[in-house]
Amino acid sequence: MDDLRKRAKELLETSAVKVVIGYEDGSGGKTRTLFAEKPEDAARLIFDSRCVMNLAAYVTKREIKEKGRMAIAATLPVMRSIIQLASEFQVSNDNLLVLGITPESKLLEFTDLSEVEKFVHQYQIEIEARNKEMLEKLEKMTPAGRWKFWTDELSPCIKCYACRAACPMCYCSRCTVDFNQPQWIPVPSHQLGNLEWHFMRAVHLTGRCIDCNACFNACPLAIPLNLLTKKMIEDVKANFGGYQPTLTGEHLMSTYKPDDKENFIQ
Amino acid sequence: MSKIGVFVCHCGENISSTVDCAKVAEAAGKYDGVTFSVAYKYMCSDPGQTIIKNAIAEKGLTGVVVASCSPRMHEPTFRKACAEAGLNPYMCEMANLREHCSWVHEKGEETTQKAIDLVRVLVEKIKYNHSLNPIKVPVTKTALVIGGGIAGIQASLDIANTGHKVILIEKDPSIGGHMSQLSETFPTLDCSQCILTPRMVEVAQHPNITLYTYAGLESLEGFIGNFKAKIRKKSKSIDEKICTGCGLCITKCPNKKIPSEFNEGLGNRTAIYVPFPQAVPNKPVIDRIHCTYYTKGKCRICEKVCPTQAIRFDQEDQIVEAEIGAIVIATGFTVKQPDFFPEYGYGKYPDVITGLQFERLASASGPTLGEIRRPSDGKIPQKIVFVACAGSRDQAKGIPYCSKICCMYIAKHAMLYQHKVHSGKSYVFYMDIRAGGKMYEEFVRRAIEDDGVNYIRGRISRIYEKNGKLIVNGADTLLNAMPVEIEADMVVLATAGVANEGAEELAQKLHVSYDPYHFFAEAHPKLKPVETNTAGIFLAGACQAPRDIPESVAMASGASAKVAGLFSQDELTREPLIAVVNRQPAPVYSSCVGCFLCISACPYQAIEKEELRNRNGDLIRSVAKVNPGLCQGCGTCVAFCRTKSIDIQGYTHEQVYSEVMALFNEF
Amino acid sequence: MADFEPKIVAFVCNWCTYAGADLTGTSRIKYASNVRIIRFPCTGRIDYMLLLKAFDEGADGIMVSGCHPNDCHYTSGNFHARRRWIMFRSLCDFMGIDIRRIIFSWVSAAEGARWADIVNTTVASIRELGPYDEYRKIAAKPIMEVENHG
Amino acid sequence: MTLGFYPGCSLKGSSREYAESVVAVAKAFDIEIKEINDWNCCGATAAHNLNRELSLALPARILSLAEKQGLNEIVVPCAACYSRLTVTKFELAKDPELRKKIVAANGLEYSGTAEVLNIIQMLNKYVTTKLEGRVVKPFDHKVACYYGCLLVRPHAILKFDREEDPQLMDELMLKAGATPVDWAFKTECCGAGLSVSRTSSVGRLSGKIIRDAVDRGAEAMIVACPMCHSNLDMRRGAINSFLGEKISIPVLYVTQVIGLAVGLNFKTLGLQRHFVNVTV
Amino acid sequence: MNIDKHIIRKDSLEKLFDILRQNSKTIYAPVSRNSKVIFRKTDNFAEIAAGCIQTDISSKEIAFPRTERLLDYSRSADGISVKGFDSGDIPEIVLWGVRPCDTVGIGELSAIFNWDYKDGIYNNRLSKVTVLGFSCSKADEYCFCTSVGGNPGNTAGSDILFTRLGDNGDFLAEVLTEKGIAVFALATGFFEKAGEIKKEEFLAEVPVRFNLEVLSNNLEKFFESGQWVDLSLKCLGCGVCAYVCPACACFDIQDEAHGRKGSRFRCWDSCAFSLFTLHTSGHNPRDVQSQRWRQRIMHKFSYMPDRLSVYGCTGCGRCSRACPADMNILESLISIQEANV
Repeated sequence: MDDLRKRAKELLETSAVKVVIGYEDGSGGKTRTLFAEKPEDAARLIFDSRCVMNLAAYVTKREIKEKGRMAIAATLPVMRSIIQLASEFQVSNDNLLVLGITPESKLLEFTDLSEVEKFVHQYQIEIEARNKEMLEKLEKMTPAGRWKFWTDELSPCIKCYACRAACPMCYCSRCTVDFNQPQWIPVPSHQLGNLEWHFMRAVHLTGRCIDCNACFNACPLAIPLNLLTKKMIEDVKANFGGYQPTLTGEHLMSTYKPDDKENFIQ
Repeated sequence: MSKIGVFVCHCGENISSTVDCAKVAEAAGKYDGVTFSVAYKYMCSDPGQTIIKNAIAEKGLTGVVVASCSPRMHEPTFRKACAEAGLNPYMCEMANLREHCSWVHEKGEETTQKAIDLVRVLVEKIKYNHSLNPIKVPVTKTALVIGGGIAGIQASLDIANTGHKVILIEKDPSIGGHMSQLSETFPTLDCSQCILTPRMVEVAQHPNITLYTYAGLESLEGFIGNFKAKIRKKSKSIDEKICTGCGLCITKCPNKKIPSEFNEGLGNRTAIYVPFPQAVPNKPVIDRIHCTYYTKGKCRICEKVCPTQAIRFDQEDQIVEAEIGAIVIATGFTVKQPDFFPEYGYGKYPDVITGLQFERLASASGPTLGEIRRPSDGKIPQKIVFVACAGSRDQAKGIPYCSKICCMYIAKHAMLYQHKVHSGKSYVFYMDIRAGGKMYEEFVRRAIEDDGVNYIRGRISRIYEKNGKLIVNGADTLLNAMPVEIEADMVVLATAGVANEGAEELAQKLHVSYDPYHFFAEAHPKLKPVETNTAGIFLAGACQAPRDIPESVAMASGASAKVAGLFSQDELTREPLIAVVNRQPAPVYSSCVGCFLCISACPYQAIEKEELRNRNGDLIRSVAKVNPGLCQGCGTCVAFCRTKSIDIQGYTHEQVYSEVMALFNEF
Repeated sequence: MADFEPKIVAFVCNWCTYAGADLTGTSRIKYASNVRIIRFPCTGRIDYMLLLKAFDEGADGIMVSGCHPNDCHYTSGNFHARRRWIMFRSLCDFMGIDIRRIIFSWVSAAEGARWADIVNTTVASIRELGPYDEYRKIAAKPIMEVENHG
Repeated sequence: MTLGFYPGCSLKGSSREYAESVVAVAKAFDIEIKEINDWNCCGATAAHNLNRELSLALPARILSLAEKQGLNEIVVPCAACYSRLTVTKFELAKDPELRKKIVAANGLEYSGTAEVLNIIQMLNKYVTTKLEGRVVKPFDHKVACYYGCLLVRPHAILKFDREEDPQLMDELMLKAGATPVDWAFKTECCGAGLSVSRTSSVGRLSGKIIRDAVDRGAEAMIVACPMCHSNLDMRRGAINSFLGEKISIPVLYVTQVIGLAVGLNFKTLGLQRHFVNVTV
Repeated sequence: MNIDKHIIRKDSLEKLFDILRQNSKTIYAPVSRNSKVIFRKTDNFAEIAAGCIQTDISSKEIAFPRTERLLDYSRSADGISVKGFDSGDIPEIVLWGVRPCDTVGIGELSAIFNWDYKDGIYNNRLSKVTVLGFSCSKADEYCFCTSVGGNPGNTAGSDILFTRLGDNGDFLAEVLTEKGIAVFALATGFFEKAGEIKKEEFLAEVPVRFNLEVLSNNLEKFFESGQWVDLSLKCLGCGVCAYVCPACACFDIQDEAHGRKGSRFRCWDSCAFSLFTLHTSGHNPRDVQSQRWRQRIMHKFSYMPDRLSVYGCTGCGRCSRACPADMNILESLISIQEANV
């Protein structure tokens, strides 16, 4: 990833950006996020198959934004997140430069987000086969079976909100669970509290989640909560013909089509 | 701690006959925060309202729940009562014990229990009600009238004469509408043009009226008193200021074989044309679809001959933006067109025509200068058949309704025919004669008795042509369905009156609703016949249902009165039941994160971005803001907002939440 | 389940279904008394969380009803609602929440009789299904049993 | 591909040539025609005046048999039979109770899945597209397409063509090389049911039809219903005496014309069976 | 009491387990679930994930549940009735297979819950628990118990501490408390008197990574340091670290009302959440993540020792293992210790 390091170094030297967000070696053979602010930091940048964390989660964080214009080493999911964030006015060309990394881990130069968008649109959001199978398995179950599956799976949830923190789309300064007049979602991590928290999360990510699995990777209990968002992605495909984050244009769930299916409505 | 009063109404026996009102009042009295509860025979009566007012005064109530009929019925009544007693009207809620309970269930425990539940729900809701103040919005005292037929003309004049500005837009090159096509009018047989054209001229000359012909509504934003209309003025390809209307261009235009819309295709016009001699404005337009220059790229003869060089081939459509306070829709109707009656051979046989075409034949300004002649060979028909209900009152044709005007104009047509063709014989096939109206029945009788029109009660099964004759097969139901066959020279179909093409689209632009037949829907069939469900938009004439001239004019004047009433105030007050994006003290300012998805969810473009700035004026961030003028209070944004930063007054999160809690728990 | 009386809440819009239910009343059409109506300005206002709350608190069935497409008093509130319902239902179903207990309908201000029918059929079908304990249960369980230690 | 075939009484008797031509044409376009075993009367004309359930049970049995024999599409050349079968499907679909009753009466499963095609529908679905390519002997005549009453009515149920001014047969004839004339009696009553009881009425009713067709220069009348055919053809005597002149315009089945056009032989199409001679 | 050392053969361990079960003890032990190992109620010895370095969630839940129903209340005409916590509901629990870094944590938690107000519920729960600790024969780069005064064979907090004696799989059992003796008494037959055993030889190597003294001294002057930002920039602000920690005791009180009835809950909370210190006014004394990270470290290594004379960290390293952003507390501590302030 020398060209990434090289580019990052330039950007910092010319102070075209104040910080480059990328990956560096972390503990226990893991990788972690690097915020390169000095040209020499760029040398620490790495990129390999271990770099799966969705760095887009950082571009909405205050202490990082306050540093000034950011550059971000962005894999496809990260780029998707960024486009969605831009369409929700959370980032813009003024404060973010994207250093794209192709699935073939080639470095890409983007002058602005619209180019990123073009690139992103070459690829459809596709659920991994393994998870597709899992979805199908669940769909084949009886509702009672699914109910049991989810109440069991969600019961160990300790409501640490790592899934929320790791998700680039969960940038809200006040999450619905933190809204207490009224307290829509029970705070305690009892079964109901857990069920409704994860239900709500899935609803809010419908038409926004780009399936990066950050939530699942962050979960200290490896709860398969990403199946919920994946299911939403599949159903969006089935009902509204799929979804791609776009800079402008309609948001899937804040729009409608007069001919949306209504066979379930009497 | 709230002090809530609960007032249970017997509604005579309407409620008390199935609901134990005393028990309801007693139960309500036990709820937290309820300091007063009572049942009474008629809460809406004066003494009833007095009970409420006194309770407010004596018990210092902070909220009032009236458990009686539907709020859609009496909410204003009771809110007013509360206001008079010094309680904010929005601290009053109604539990619907009548329509939703006593009238729909049998007497018994369950029914009373339901009543108790309904009351509890409202008691809990009202604990979270807030005092609200009506929203005041200014009124732009300019009316937009859409459609320049008789209804639109009448409305424009009436409004203009109250001293307010009017913008009248008409899609055709001239105002006048269908009425200008008519020959004589029933039941007086006075010439349509003669009574209409003076009005048309008056419109053109009225200082308060701005007239845009060849124009349509592009888009509409805003709300009662404060609409913003975009009007598209289609290019007429002439400079109206310079054009003198001399008509030289028309005489010289080589393209003379275009079927004239005004003459319902029975006559021709040129590519540059005025639809009819008395047109207002009386200046030509170029019909770019047919004009040789626009189609073939050469000609420009009109340009050469024009003495004032008024022709503008490069002229473009113009978008005029206007601030509007109220709107009158007067877009009229149309009649069913060819291929709708294969069994009648309409469109196949030239001598089978519509009533509107007959008007043109009978009109002095028509293609035959008022002589009734067959379109096919120009012969004067000796036998003519008029078919009523051609399409109307016919499920199979998808038009179950009665087109209303046909019975009368058929009688008129037959009469006119008899007057013009003394030797002729005319037949009218009808289902029923619907001549309800002043002098109407008499008029029909005249046709039958004085002018000897043959009225045959029965329908036509088929019309076909044979040796130049139109064979009309039908049955006479008064002679127990005896088959009737008439060899006619001409057949006139009283084709159903239907909504205009694109009525639906216009309705959606205007945010007004329409009925299954795409006629615009009135707000109330009896009590609000000229209002729509959208405040500030009114209806006149046949765009709401088939109407004859007097009715259209009456509606127009009615709508005008509504507009004038609206314009008589400088400010409007609106229900404050609208959405609000929260604001909090620094450093939070608002829990809104500014994703602005709500903007796309809002049907009224009522949500805008607001830049929050600190003392030094530097931008902190942008958050959503609801424009109280534009918001209609649907709450679509509220349910959509992830951070729950938008709430809607009258249906707040806390209110609806507490209602659900109240429904399933004891309080 | 004959003796079981389902608790059903109806979330309806003010302009169509609520008015329609008023018409049922004015037409004196009798129907089952299990349903309690809660009034909203528009189906677009109906928050999906409310439906879950209703189940938490003990609803056996839920009705959601508003204006027919194109009839919305706010022109598109019901369209927005409909799209959300599509996804809401599929998520409920995926998590095993019994969607047979959530009945959606369009009822115009003129369809008083229709409202009565829909209520009656809904009550009948929910009675068939019995009380919705599964959902309530997880709300009620004491801690030591469930929430802790997986 | 295989099509179920319900001939009904006429095609086994007075209108064998219709059956023959249907089979011949089908064969020519490699459509296997499989007659429903153990079929019964459709109950046309008589039954529904006497007893509604009977009038539905009879066709229902036919449809049940078809389902049982795995025929999910059946061609019903007789317009009357077509009408009965289609109406039955419609009635049973909209009234489950009634359906239960009928099923019980017949003691046969009925799911209503079998598709019923009248002859025109069948031709349009499987022949029309290939037709033009196959025409060897264009039927170069002016023809009056006569649809009769049952083929298009009641539109609400049949949903076939334009109820008052049907066109499909005309289009078919064009493809077969003929020139359809525009005439007035396409769907007029020929007096079908009265053929035996009041032959003179048939003379009058069918007479008008023939008259108009001839007046408009038709050289042949094309029909898609055995009833129409027998009235216009077999009752020519009565017709001529009503018209007071001898009119010899032949009456052909739509299938016969197509047969001729694609070069099938005269006899295979049963053209020799007509009362009014057909000369080609 | 003086420690009483025994040997228990590897096959007897399971027998001990069964006996405990027969004596109607509820046993919680490390069990793997999805790819993780957590303490769960189990009746099946085979299910126990014995080999793991450590469970992913600490054992503190046994006395300090993530959600504790403190009381149920209901209001009626005759006033309010409260059904408080009933210690009778708590079963006799045996906590099996706990690591010393968790058992030490019990002490640290207890210090917090008995600092001024004595927390009845916590103490009650704890009193019902018998702790069977297992020393560590394995460790990884995240372990640093030795740097905070612990060690892989630390007996503190255990009622009996088992130490695996090499590959033959036999265990040294140190019976440490009355509760320990009670267990011992149930199965005396399985225990043999132990001779001289060098326990240390069988324990995992956990190098000392920093000097606690120096760290504490530095921290006193480090509060205003700009370094906090660099140390915490990648922190995402979730609560994992606090929730997996054996010594984190912060909680939040939540009421759930259903009309006249309702319940009060005590739920885990985390100083990493921005809401943790948010005032109603909107003011937040810990406005940014770096301040929250500072709080976490200061609390564990400065405030707690000052106030409670125990550290708030057992060096188990869970928070670092679990952190989705690979925030590594050890690294922070080392760099603070190395900082010249």
